[in-house]
Amino acid sequence: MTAPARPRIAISRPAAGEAGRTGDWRAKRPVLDPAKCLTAKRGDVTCQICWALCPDACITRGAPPRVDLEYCKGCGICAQECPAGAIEMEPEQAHGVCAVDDDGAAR
Amino acid sequence: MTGGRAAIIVRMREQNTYAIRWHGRGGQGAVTSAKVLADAAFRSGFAGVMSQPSFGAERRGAPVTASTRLAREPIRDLSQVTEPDIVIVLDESLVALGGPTAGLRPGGLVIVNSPGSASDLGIEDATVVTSDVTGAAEAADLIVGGQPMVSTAILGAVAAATGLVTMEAVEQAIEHAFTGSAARKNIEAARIAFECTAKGA
Amino acid sequence: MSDVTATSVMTGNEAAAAAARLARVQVIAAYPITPQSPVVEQLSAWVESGELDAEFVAVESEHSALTVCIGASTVGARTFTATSANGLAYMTEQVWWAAGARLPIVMCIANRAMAAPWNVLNDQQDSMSVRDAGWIQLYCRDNQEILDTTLQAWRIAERLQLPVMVCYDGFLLSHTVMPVTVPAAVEVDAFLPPRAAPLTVVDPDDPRNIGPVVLADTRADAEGILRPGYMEIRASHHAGLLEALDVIPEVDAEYGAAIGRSWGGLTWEHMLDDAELVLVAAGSLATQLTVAAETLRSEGIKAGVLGVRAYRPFPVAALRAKLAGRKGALVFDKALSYGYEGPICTDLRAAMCGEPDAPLVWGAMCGLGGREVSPDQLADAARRALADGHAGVRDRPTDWINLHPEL
Amino acid sequence: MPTKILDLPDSGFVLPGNRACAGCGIGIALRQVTAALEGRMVMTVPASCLTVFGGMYPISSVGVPWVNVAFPSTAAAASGIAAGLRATGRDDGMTVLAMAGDGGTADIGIQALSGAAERNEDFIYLCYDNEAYMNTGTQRSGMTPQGARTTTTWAGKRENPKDMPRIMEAHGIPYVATASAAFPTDLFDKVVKAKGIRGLRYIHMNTPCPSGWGFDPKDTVRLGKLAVETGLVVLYEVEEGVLRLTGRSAALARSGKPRTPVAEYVATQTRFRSMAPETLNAVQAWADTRWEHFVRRDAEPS
Repeated sequence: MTAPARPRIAISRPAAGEAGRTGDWRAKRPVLDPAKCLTAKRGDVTCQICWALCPDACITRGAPPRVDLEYCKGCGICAQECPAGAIEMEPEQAHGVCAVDDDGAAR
Repeated sequence: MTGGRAAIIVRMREQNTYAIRWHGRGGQGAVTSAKVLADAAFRSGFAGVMSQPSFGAERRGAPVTASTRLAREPIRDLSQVTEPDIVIVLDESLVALGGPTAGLRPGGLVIVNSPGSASDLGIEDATVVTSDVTGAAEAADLIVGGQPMVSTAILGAVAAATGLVTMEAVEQAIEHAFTGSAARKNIEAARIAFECTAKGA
Repeated sequence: MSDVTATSVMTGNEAAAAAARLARVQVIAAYPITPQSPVVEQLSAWVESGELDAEFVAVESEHSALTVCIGASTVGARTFTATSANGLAYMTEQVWWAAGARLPIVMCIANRAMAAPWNVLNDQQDSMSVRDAGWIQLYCRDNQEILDTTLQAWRIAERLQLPVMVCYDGFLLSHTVMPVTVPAAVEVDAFLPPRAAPLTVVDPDDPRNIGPVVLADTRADAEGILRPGYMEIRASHHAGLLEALDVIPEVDAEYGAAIGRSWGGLTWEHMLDDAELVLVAAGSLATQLTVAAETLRSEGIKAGVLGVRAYRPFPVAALRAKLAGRKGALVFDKALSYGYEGPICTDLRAAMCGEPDAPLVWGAMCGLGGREVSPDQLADAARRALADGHAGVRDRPTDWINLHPEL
Repeated sequence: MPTKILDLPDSGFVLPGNRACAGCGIGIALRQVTAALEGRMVMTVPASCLTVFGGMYPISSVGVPWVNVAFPSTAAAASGIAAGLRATGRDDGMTVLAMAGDGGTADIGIQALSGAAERNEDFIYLCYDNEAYMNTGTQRSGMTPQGARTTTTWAGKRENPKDMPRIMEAHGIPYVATASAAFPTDLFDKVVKAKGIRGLRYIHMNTPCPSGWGFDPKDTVRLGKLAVETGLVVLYEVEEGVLRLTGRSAALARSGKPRTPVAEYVATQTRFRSMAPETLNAVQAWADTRWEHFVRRDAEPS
């Protein structure tokens, strides 16, 4: 095979999901409780700390803010920093089928 | 446990080489798993062992793969395993993405870190073994940076499901790779996973 | 710059600087190193005086000199730098980057010996050592050719989106005066129009990421269209160098039509027609070989000279055509691949390998670190090679000229 | 008036689904940096975590012009880009932003950066300091704090980090600031201010790294804030030689309340797990001295 004569250079165009659906990376998902979220309670845009601190640009501003679960990696910063404690990180998957008995033996 | 699995292992023994592919996520330690398994296999009598990562810049959480080959003779093929006899999945969510079953030899063996049952994974034309390796790591208090570390624990499941390496060799290999309390916890996690994984041929 | 063509006596460095000015270069970045320094001293003076409308970036190292050119060339500016020896070695990382990024930068190399030990005099070890980096390399035989080749270099570079090194021998040309005809600005402007749009796109309204990580394999873009992997990009780079085998002579001919001088394209020759023994070299050494060849002719030896102007791409077809049917070719290198032989010698042997009427190819080493070599010594080397050829010597080692091995 | 979170623009230059680790501080910061410059910018980035963040060919994760360059060359590349834009008449309204990690800034890149600063080149240089070579697996850098274990300082680094902002200040450039990825509004304001200044503007940004420092990704912001509370990271800006504490550091200084002990900060990260008590004392003393220095300078009449 011969080499192409047209000059090829590496030059990328922007698009979401360069690393794929990074929501797959997530072990825990953020779940917002509208009863606690300041913005949701007031019904207008206030606070927005979760939006400002999301490193993945996965939270849309609003009342309440919305999380893009297709790309959210589940870091949990939003839950940690929410001043109202309105976001819980819930496991994507339950474990514990193989637990250890009190005597240390596996069952 | 099943005649099917025994047949796979027998066939692989006949061909005298085992191609294993690992699937994990960045930060889960698939590369470490692959290295320690190679060491354990060497200690179990394989003259030819090879483990290599797929080189990239994968970050914590991103899908990663690694390749292991075990044989009675020295290994000369350093290409990535694309047609595995055995697939080991550290993170169940990867199964749905299709990577683990790509190129899997018909009737191959798939070992998945999952608390659920094998039949729920929807993998066809393969023998599937599940093991709650994350649960084992949690039970051994093997938690780093808030995450249960499954990289060594899964070796117990691999030893149980394949019979290719002895648990004793796995423990020696872990001891070689880690020190002090880290080694102790890793061995404990692997032992728990070994105990609660269905035994293969 | 003058509106009329004028001839004056100048050094090789001054000829290079004059070419950069005539080319209306937009960004110059350089760091001093002997024997290149006068090039950028001259350019900085012209920028300060307003005679040259360009950005002059007085960087803190050669690595940064070429990096500034890379940055400026990426956003579309015509750029120039110059260096020598350790300066070239220090910027080597960026030499690769500039070529891999397909940036039409022109860099003059005043060829100088590599340290250690320190030596500021001429050989060609510096540029020969980066021959594999993906630049076009042209070697000049005199100061006129330096000026003309430097002007041609931008034309070649911007046509192929590849950087060009214009190499000339330190001191032997860089600091030696001789008459040089400087073409009128209007003629050069016609030959070398402003740089067209670059391959790179630097536009906030069409944002792109230039030179990111490229995987080994091909990969689809967001629209699902398969894009090249690293190897396809390198293959395209190689194809660009090979295309230069056509473009270099074309541009040389275009320059001839516009300015009135051409330099032979890929190679040049002297008394080659009926030559049985061909003396091969690059740069000013080849000019000296013409004197040696004439001496040999006076003794009845049918000698001729083949000058290598383009070393990368290596003009395989041209060399084969010129050397077919000759009895012997003696290659004089001013650089060495330590543990093997001179680089031009190796390349020529490889080019001739398997050719049905290939001459015997011999190698000679000379002029390292500025060691004087006279036309008589070159002729002596030719006589020794011929004698060995007649005696049927097979594995003839590289002949080190004017060496005192006992010391 | 400092910008409030609700006033931050919703710019969208940083795209989701990028290759950064979960909880990476760079993402928080880069959103504000690109927003502050309104995308009218050319970024230049050396080999670093940010290269990976930017994405692999042919897809980019950030919607601004971005020029990748070799590791030591960030500031020289930015000089060249700025010169090239001027020479081609495209510099109007465009900011050149060089963004490099701590190794690319304080170690391999310091020569080019110092040269550019001495020439007062016209660009913003933002160092995202995650305190080690994170892209290559957490090897020590000149910015790694004393006592931190890295893969080349298994027993903990023996030396204090370079004081990079003060090194830059010594070049006499028009603007030097520190920032933290955990304080996006403070960072936003500093980048906006820097945008309006000509010459070399240097911003040094503390950037917590979950995988390299050894903490749960949810704590990136918490630990970034904690670093400021201890005084290990001091938020300030220097204009024409006059230093002013900003944001939380200014509030901390005004409050007169004691800073959080360094011990509380180091206890949160596995990299400090085997830190000896005397090392901790030394780091506390180092932080105290630095804090007093900055508070004193902040109080000086301008």
